[in-house]
Amino acid sequence: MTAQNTEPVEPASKVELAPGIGGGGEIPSYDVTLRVRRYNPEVSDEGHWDEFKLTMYGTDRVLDALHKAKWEHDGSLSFRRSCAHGVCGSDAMRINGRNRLACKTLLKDLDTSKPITVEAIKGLPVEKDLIVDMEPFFQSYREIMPFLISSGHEPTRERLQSAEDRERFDDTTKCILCAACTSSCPVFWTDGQYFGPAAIVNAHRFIFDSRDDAGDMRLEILNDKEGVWRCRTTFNCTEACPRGIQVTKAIAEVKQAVLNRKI
Amino acid sequence: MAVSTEIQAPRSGRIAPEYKRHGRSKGNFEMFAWLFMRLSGVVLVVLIFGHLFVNLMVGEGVHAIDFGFVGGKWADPFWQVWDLAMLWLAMLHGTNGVRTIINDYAEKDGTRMTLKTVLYLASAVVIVLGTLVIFTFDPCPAGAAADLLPSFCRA
Amino acid sequence: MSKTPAGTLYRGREGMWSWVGHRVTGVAIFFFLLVHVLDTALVRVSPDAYNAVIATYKNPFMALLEAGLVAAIVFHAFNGLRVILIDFWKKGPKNQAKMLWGVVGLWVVVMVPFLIRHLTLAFTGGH
Amino acid sequence: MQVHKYDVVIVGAGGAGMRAAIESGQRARTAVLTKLYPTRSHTGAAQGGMCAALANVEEDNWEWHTFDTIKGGDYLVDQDAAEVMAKEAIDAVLDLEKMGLPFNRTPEGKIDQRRFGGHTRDHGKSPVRRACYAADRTGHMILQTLYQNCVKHNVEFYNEYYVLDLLVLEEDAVRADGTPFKQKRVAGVVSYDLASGEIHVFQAKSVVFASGGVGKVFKTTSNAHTLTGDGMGIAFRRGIPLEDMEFVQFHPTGLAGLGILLSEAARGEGAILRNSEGERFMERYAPTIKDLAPRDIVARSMALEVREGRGCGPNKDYVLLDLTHLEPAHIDAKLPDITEFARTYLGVEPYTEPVPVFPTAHYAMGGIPTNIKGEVLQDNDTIIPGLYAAGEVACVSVHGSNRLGTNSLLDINVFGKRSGINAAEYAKTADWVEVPEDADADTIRLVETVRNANGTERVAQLRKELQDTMDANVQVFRTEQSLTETLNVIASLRERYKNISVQDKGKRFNLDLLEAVELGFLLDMAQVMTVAALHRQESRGGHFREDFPDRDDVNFMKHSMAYLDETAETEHVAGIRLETKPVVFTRYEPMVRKY
Ligand SMILES: Cc1cc2nc3c(=O)[nH]c(=O)nc-3n(C[C@H](O)[C@H](O)[C@H](O)COP(=O)(O)OP(=O)(O)OC[C@H]3O[C@@H](n4cnc5c(N)ncnc54)[C@H](O)[C@@H]3O)c2cc1C
Ligand code: HEM
Ligand code: SF4
Ligand code: F3S
Ligand code: FES
Repeated sequence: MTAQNTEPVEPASKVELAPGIGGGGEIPSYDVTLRVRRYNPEVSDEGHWDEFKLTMYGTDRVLDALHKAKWEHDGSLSFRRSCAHGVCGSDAMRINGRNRLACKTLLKDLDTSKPITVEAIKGLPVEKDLIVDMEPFFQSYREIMPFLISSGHEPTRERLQSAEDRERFDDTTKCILCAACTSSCPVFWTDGQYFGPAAIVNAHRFIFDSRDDAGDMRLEILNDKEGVWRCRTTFNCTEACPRGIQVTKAIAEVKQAVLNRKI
Repeated sequence: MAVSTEIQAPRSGRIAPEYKRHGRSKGNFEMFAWLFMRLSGVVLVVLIFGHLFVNLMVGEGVHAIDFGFVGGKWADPFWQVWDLAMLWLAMLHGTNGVRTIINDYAEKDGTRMTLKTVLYLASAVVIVLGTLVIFTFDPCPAGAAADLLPSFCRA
Repeated sequence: MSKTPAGTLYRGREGMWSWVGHRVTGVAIFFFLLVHVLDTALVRVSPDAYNAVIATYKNPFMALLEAGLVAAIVFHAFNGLRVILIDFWKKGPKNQAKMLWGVVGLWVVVMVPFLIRHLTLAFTGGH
Repeated sequence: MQVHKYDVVIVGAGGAGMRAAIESGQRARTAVLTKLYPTRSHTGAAQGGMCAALANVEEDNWEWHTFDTIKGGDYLVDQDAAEVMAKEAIDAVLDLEKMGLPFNRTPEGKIDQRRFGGHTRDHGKSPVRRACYAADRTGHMILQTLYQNCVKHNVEFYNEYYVLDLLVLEEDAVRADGTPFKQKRVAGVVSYDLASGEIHVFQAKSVVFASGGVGKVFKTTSNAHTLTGDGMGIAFRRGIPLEDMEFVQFHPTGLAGLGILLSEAARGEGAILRNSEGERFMERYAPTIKDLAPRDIVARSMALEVREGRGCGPNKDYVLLDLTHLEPAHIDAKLPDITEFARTYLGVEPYTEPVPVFPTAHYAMGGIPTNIKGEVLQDNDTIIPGLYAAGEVACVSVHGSNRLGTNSLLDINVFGKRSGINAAEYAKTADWVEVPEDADADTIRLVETVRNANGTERVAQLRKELQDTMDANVQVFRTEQSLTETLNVIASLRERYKNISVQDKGKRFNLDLLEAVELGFLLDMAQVMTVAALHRQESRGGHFREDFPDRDDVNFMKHSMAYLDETAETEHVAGIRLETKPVVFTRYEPMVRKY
């Protein structure tokens, strides 16, 4: 960098703003058709598609469209959501055929000339509309003992860990347990017994944590016939992960860790 | 503790697909199977490409294949070992691959068992038969028309 | 208990479709192999029997089938190597999509000369 | 009526609830009832850090931390509580580390610390590195780590169980000085199972409220859709007072219209705020430090620009955060997250376009009053045996009138732990309080009334109108007129609320119904907030009255306590009684708050 770049230049007190930013201009609005896969066993055992024609604005997200449909058209439309900015993991769903978070998917990034299809994630039992039973998912998560286990007596202060050791498992600490990955996995769809990428990601987070002493136990668990070996490297999980976690890579690392331990 | 009520733990019984993972699978079978797929895969690339090349590309290609061609090849222990290795590796690799697929898609335990039994039987038969053929093969069977046989039979 | 309403096809990308391809070709090759070992076993019965069966293979239709089979094997083989690289090479997972295009490229490179030779031989007839 | 029996029932599985559950779960039979799956709680959204005077990177001690907290809260802080929190902060962080939280590390491998607004060495001499952090995901890591440890200790969760009522009985009792009074006793809670629509009663010796904040009374908020003040509302409806409800923290830079937080670091790196005329307006309000003035001043200045018609956008309702003069490389290196938020959510490219921002409702300083043991108070000094509260729902009060950044994640850990331990210890010796025959009657009535509501008003519409008025009138600027106007609007909304329609009549996952119930809590809380704000004729911390711009220690150096009382009337609002509670002073005398 040159010297003049290191000192931030004092910006002007007043600048010309591009038209449309400074006010006055309308936020662009557009019409979208939302096709939602509805299912309510209280009413019928059959699912069906519902279409909502909605006028949406500028940077509205799929979640906003769902809200609009629910709040202005059909209050019985059911879906989970909370944080609305991609950090809580409530609203993983299948948007135009792929798993995404509704709150992180802008309508304008989708092709709004065609209906936008929204369905529940695959492989977990649908309870109502876009709501699935998450229990099998969390069951797999709990199975891999997702907590720090350390032998030896507790130090009085914190355990030491080098910055590199901390970096080693950084990627997999980002998981928000949204299930976008597991429910995008063709192997998980088959019989639902596969542990699934999310459980492996969370095991990875501890297996590669230098403070943890139970890596072997977790590797043993994932050496199960429903464990890592069922992964067929289809990468749907990696592509679905809203946190950008390199899921398949984490799984590969766990596979190698099991191999190294056994051989 | 005085708990008088009969209510299930949260969400229990509502779990579906039913959670059937109790009881760890024994040993490292899946791991070795996985490893075998990769190792055999690498070797098979060489074996199969060699096989295809010699059979389909060299000389007259596919048209050259007849009893004489095969006989000629298997008179050489090199090709015997080659084809034997290819047979075993490909069959084991393929059988394990199909086993995986059956595990994936056959959901009922019964179906799974049946399909796998059929698979293992078929594979066993083919492997045994193939092995026998390669080892007990006589390139110059008595009584066969000489022009069908590999050239060295006439010698 | 509750049944999952049928939905649309999952729109997977390179990784998923290559896996579908790998699986389909794998099964196809397996069944071919079963037949192939059996027909080859005829050499043990008699040269005539073997040649008779092999002769029925020597027509344009079978040549096309053979070409398909080779195409399947070549894809399966190259993609298998890709999968192995994903498993064992540090940068494999990151480059999986690129490697798939590599597989497809190699597949074309191998298949074009093979098809030219195989199909000309098949249709112009040897012997 | 289905009755479950637990020693301890915890309402809410955010940071505070799970920290309590970890302690309580190891000591007594504990159930955690939560309307969200635990990992969906909004604690996970916190970014910055959690402070403790670990002195890992530079000299620091808990006494300085106490001072900063008290000064930051504009002296409305109960100093005994602040002392407890600052002292126990160190263990709170170390506990989390031992539970597995992946903190960022110093080169020596210790927990790294960084600076944060208002945290200083030696009583304001210079900024100090006190915030422990895990990248910009500290809240996420805390939430995950606590959940992991709940899994480890086999804590029983009842996920998607909405607590809608608290079972409190009143007994005649006499005070030490001989005066008779009604002692409240807690018997349990009543909850609604989202999946089945069934009502479940949980009998418990101890109940811990940890149900988080109430940000959704505002339109622009960094809070989740689900933060609707249920816990506060339930307590209030059962005659428990709410303390200091007028104090809400507004963070200056939330993404306009969305409220998603953009950290202060942006302005630290040189970003500036502009109005519709392209003017760097902070030059007028704070000529020397300009855009880096304290949060409340910046927030107020922004609101003023918009109020005076210099807002941007079609509705002229936001200002712009301009980063375009910064090098893209510099932005990438220092502000990757913020820029990602701007791109994802507003479709704005911060390299070339200014980002629309507006103050966003961030944190409720007030809540259910507790003492430093986490015990809930039914008046200024009578505890309700067995009832505890912790986290944003509670008011201990460590934040006074303005919370310092990173003190909330600390609060939930320190007081979550304390209330968990105390609740379990209490349950060991206490007797069950009999659950009344008709314990679930009120809840069934509430739910069924809403389910059968066939009126003409849409819940979403009422909520929107409420949020719009709250944003317009009870935000960073408040005047007698704006607050009175809001009370009128709320009164009419409450009237219209009686005529709502709920379309989903089913039992299964009926979120339509629950949104209507939540709106009921929002309306109650908005009213309490506004009444308290109208009553407090001074400006202090997060509460700024244009008509009373100065702090008034003579008349208002005390907590406000709002009670539901049919017979009372405050500021022309029937049903609310406003009292005060003295602030606890230990060693710091109020001074002018100046940095
Ligand atoms: C964007 C953002 C950034 C922040 N950054 C920081 C920071 O850097 N540092 C800091 O110290 N603080 C920060 N805060 C503040 C801090 O994160 C919160 O105040 C704190 O996490 C609140 O925790 P809690 O446990 O009280 O509530 P929450 O985490 O909100 O949990 C509430 C729980 O209650 C449950 N619940 C609610 N209602 C009911 C009901 N009726 N029945 C049953 N369960 C119910 C919910 O399911 C949930 O589990 C930030 C806040 C926000 C919004
Ligand atoms: C030419 C060299 C070959 C290579 C490099 C190769 C490689 C591989 C690899 C690495 C796998 C594992 C894929 C995974 O785990 O996701 C695999 C699977 C499989 N292979 Fe091969 N293979 C070859 C030849 C064969 C042959 C000859 C057959 C048939 C007999 C075959 C049938 C299968 C089957 C059925 C599967 C299972 C597919 C699945 O589970 O999706 N392969 N192959
Ligand atoms: S790994 Fe990614 S996709 Fe999977 S649960 Fe975690 S955050 Fe969601
Ligand atoms: S989608 Fe499934 S197959 Fe493996 S790479 Fe991901 S877990
Ligand atoms: S609502 Fe929280 S992730 Fe989408």
